[in-house]
Amino acid sequence: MSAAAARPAADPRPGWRDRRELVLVAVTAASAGAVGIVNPGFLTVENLRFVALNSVVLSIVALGQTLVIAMRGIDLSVAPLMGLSAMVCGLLAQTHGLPLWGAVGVALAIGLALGTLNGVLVAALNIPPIITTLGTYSLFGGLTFLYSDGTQVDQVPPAYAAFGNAGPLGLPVPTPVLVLLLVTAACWFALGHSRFGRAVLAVGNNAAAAYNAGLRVAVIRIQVYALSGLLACLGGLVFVCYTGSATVTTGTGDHVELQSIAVALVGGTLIAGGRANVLGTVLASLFLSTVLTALVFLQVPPIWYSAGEGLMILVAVRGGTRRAAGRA
Amino acid sequence: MDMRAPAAADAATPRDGRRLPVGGWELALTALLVAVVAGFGAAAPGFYAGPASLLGLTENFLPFGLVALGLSLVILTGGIDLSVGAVASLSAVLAAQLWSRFGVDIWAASALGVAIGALLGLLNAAVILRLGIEPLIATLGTSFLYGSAAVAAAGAAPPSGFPASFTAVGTGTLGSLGPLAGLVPIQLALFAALAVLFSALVARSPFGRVLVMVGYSPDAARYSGIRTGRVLATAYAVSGAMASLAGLVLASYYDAVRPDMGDVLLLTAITMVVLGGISIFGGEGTVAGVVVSVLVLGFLRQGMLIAGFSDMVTTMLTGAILLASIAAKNLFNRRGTGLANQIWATIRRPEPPRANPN
Amino acid sequence: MSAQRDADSAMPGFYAAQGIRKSYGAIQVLKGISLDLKPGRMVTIMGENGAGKSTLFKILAGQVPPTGGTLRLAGAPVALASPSAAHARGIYLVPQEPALLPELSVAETMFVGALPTRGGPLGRRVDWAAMRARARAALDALELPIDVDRPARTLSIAQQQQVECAKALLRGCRIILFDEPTSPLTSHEVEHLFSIMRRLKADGCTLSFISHRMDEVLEISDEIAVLRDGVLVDVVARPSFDRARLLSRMVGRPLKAVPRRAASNARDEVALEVRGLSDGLRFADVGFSLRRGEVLGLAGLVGAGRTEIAETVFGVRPAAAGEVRLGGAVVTGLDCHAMIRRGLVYVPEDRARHGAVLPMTITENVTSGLLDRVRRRAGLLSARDEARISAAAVRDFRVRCAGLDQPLRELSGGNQQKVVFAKWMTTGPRVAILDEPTRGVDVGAKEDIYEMIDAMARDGMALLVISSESEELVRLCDRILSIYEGRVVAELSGADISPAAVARSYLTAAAPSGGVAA
Amino acid sequence: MNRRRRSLGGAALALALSVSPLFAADGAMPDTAKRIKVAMVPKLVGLSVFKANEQGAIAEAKDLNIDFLYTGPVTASAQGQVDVFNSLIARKFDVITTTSNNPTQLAPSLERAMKAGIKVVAYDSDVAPQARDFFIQNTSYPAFGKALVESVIKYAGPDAKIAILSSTPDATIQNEWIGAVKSYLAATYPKVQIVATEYGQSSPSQSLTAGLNILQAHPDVTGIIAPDGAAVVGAAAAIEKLGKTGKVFTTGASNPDAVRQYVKSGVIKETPLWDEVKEGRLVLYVARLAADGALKDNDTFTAPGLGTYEVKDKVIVFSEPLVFDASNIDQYKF
Repeated sequence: MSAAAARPAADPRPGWRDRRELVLVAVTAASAGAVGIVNPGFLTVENLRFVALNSVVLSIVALGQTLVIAMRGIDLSVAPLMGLSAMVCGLLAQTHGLPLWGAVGVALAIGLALGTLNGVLVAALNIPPIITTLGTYSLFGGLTFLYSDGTQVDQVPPAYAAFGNAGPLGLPVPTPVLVLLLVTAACWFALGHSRFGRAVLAVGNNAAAAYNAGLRVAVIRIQVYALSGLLACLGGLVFVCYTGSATVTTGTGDHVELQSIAVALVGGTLIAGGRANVLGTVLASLFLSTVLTALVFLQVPPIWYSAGEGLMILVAVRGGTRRAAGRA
Repeated sequence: MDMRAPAAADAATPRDGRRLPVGGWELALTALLVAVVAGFGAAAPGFYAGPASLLGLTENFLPFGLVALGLSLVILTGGIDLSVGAVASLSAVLAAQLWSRFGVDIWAASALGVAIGALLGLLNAAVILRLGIEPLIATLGTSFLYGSAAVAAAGAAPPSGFPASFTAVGTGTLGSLGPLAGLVPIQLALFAALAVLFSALVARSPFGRVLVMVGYSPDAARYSGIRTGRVLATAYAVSGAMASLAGLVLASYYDAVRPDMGDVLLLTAITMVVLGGISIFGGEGTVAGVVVSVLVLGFLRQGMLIAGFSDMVTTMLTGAILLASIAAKNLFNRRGTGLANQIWATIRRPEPPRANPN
Repeated sequence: MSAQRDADSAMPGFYAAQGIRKSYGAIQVLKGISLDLKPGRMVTIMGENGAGKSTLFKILAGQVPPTGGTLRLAGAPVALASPSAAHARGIYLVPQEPALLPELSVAETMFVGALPTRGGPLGRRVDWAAMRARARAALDALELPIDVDRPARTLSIAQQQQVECAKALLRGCRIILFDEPTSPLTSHEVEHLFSIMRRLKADGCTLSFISHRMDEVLEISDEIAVLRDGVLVDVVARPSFDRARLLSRMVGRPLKAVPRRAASNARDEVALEVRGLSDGLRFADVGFSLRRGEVLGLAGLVGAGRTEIAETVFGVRPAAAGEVRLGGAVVTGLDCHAMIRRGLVYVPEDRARHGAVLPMTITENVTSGLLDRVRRRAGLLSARDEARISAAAVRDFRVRCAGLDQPLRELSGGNQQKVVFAKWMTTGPRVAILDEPTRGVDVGAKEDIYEMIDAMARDGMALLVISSESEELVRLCDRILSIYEGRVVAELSGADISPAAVARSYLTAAAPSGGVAA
Repeated sequence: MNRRRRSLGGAALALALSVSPLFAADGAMPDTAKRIKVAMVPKLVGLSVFKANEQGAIAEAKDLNIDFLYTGPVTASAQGQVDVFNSLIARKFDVITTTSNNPTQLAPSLERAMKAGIKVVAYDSDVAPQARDFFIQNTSYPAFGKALVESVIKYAGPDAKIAILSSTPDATIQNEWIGAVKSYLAATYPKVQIVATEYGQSSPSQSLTAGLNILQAHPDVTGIIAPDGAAVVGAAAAIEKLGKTGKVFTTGASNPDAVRQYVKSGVIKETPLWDEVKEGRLVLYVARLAADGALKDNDTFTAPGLGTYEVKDKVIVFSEPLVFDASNIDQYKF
């Protein structure tokens, strides 16, 4: 403790290396530019539009994950939740013609209910988050299976497809991108400028101190897991609208839980909690989408795609660790 | 006062909790195991068709147990290894390719495979220690890398059709050792031997002692002169070696390799370790608990499948058991702060001794 | 008591505990405490470790519910369901080491749980400008020059406490409790804290604090309450303070005068020699030699670099320059694993973090110092041999415990420390570094530990003792080095050694350079 | 819920079969006296094509006095299938029918089943020959390869640049088909160039991403051969999203329900498959024959309502490819 007492005060102002958003924008632009030189097709508006669209679902889910990690938790169950929402909404639409607004309601209700379950298990029963969500990972995956009875969603009503691909009111920007912008703005405002979000960060910094400061830590935990569930299910709905498909392994098959953690961390959120970067998460997801698309344009054999992802995680997190190391 | 003089053992030789690594948790799990086996034996026709078939069921899940044993060491240090699945695939694929493309003897190739697994584990440790990255993230990253490498190494037609002596590991019994031994699958014998080894390792070996110490308190371990980096590296290497052993047993069991064959191992193995009573925060828990939990979850799954439940229902039940057991454990654990825990404490423990000067 | 008291007790800021009891299971920690805290007065709580001081404070601050008894605020009974309920009633507990919110700014940590907001187009949002301005104002009011935009992780412990005081005022709390605030502080920092306390007192705040340091207590208190075994055994008001009486009340028996050690056991043979040692950061050019049987003290302010010197010698912290010789052989740069094998051991200051593994058993802790010496069978540790070593250690070091497999965390601080001693001394070291060997140890066990240290020296062990208590160094050491800001500034030996001389040796070094880092 | 859509209407419309039902009297005949237990284990339970097999199998089971069970893993994993086989062995099923995720990994478990007296009938995707009694091949590989090529090249032209979007690099049946596609191309359309091969991991969404990537990275591609149910859906969705309908053509191996919208919108002009519902019926018929021991390694038999089939070295070819297009797709619901 004597070491802490006399540690020289660090410069409180963030240097450029701390502006993770800028770094991500720079590397994304640089990689896109580099690929564009090799294959100009990469830089077409059409392609860039899809690079962005492809990142939307992961971004939405990862924003929920960002909130959870900011609170020093982790949510592995986002993947099956996303799948469950995609499956339930998709099947209801496909077989019962559920209108789109109804699907939005269904998705959000599922997310809130099951996310709250995660929160209660963590906050009230004191089960470590990684174990809680490992358990609910199996549970929610099972629910998807039981509900679908092995069928799949392979076509969605035109309203859904339009929602997933076109812009509203003839706007050139696809709706999923607008949804993402909205969610990002909401998360950015919440974490940066609302009492709730600051409380989340306080819990992530030091739950005991937050409790002593009068924050209802258990309630905040439950709310954050509920939000994470909500966003995972919103992601599932956007997924089923965008791709027009859902299977029993939607979400889990693509390891969305791991990808969402990865982009949150690459985006600059600390795994130890207490610091989050909403914009960074979205940009990291965009970066991932850029890199994965670029690999195709560069004709890299597909088997190495996931290796690229792994390297990206290690390099980015390594950059973040060095600066966090000063923290006792 | 000469502190170095050997003193006779205290007259009232105190019991040593770690000599017999069995506590309430392990006993509860054992009861659950008995209930599962007896329950399915009675209710699911085909589950019990003689001792040989019952023991034979273990062939279907013991590779998970092998991974769980290795993973136990890592989790005891307070770390985690998400790369076990990819390590299992990669090392099994590499061993199989050594055998099929380069004509290496299958047993030599297997030995090399285990060595490769240990090396991959060491690489994990290097990423964690040298780059200072949290184990969760480090092994997440390396699992992507190893997975890609496994796909690349496997090619379009991964090797299959191993020599019969090799496939016997996955599906054969110890029949040649006598009629009774014929009941015992080779996998089970392998697992039992390793279970005893790991149990002794953790409970009574110098390595196990420092492992637990590092798990409880890395700082205190370091100040006690323990080279914590080496301990961690060893734990991750053993985890890697055990994962690759599991991969090889799977290869033998399926008589083939695939680059994604290890993927299923991870979540189940973590569940086994945690249900076995090893704390995700490190230090606490026994290998005996993990061994029993491997059997509980394994027989449960086999029983459910034989009773006609689908794969997914079985997985759901596993998840529910994990949550319920950890919740129950939290309520009653001495270290917990829950209400039930306090009640439990007053019932169970006399007043802890306080050292007040008279 | 009577009418006057009744009238007083209705005053705002008059906070009274009446018959407060607290049990954990079958253990009674507080057995009916009645205590009055009054506006404009500082009431100090003294008592041995385990007397129930911290528990009492936690109850007063709403962190722990009492098992029985009543709390009265300005005469009316109050029930405090949580710390925030206490804050709402103006009661604030400043913890010894305030819990950090490392990634948040100083201003935000002051307002956490009560961030100011303003309306905006998107609904209510945190009013950062107002928050910063108010935080700055609160710090200015206490004349604390701390930048409110700094991340909280960059604050020193003293600064964290200062911020906590400002925080209490910000929340309108005028009943402020300090749980042992001074022990991690340097004496300059203590002075600063006291000046804040005096200012608060003059301002009419109700104050109370816990301390072990008699000099401090006598300096700052208006009233002293002594707790022993959960019972309030004495309350004395200012003019009638009496050091000896307080001490005897605390321990429940008259205390012998602290003796100066009788005779040196030092032999000629040099066991440890340090030359020009620097770590390039916290200390520089430190040199000394330590002979067998000698007890060398390191005196200085907390934060002077003494622990860092010890850790560097021991090998858990890298050296930038200099040389360490152990029994004549150069051992600079070796890690502590190698040092232990060469007979150098270190009893660290932070027992819970570095010294012992509290969830592990006594036996496991005792043998963890050097597992090599435990006999093996087939590569496994012999349980019998371990039990033998552990039993001998428990006996020789007078550890009071229920059994050898009792987890260490169930023992009192003093007994834990004895186990840590046993862990190292049973490895047969030639040199031992003892860093604050009696920190968190009650008075009775303290004396045991002193006797053990004497015995070790008699056995020819070379000992380096770091202590912030001058009396302790005087009691134990043959020779004392004074460390100030990472440098040896004085050496005392023989008849020169006295508590006053020890304190003077580093404080005079402090004086010329002006203010020590705040 | 999918069951509601079950209809045998499509199956009733007989196809032109390679073998006409003339020699029915010679063939093996089932003996339906004894009730038997037959399990159908698809690659995974979540795919509509396999549900279509189940649909046919359930209908046939009634007529053949069979206790029928449709079960399988949730993900397309050989391990999951083996778990299911093991449980079926323990439950003493008479016949296991399966389409394999991996021919070699399933073999030991199926061989154990055969040792326990259980008949094994593989369909769709084969297992190692020693691990099954019979194999029902959907269509012959060269025929299917030809159908795949024709249904794209007809529209994209004989000098088109095309891409292949498959499931995984080691998927047996896909690799057989891709091999057949390549040899047919070499022989018939030597000017056609395959410029990219990507994999969608049998996931519609990953196939979509892969499809988008192919089209963006290779703007001159005018045809995508996607011989996998998920892959063709992904490729079609990608073409539609990029507004390249009518400029790029795709084809694959998908059930009509999954591609109906794309066939109608013209993204897919033609896509070959076979009648999955009927195939399910045939699987059960062969299962019954196998259980009765009535079928020899080389044999012929006539299944009522299905046609006459020839067994050649334990392999039965189910049918010629059935090519769906806008004119006929509504006759098939599966």
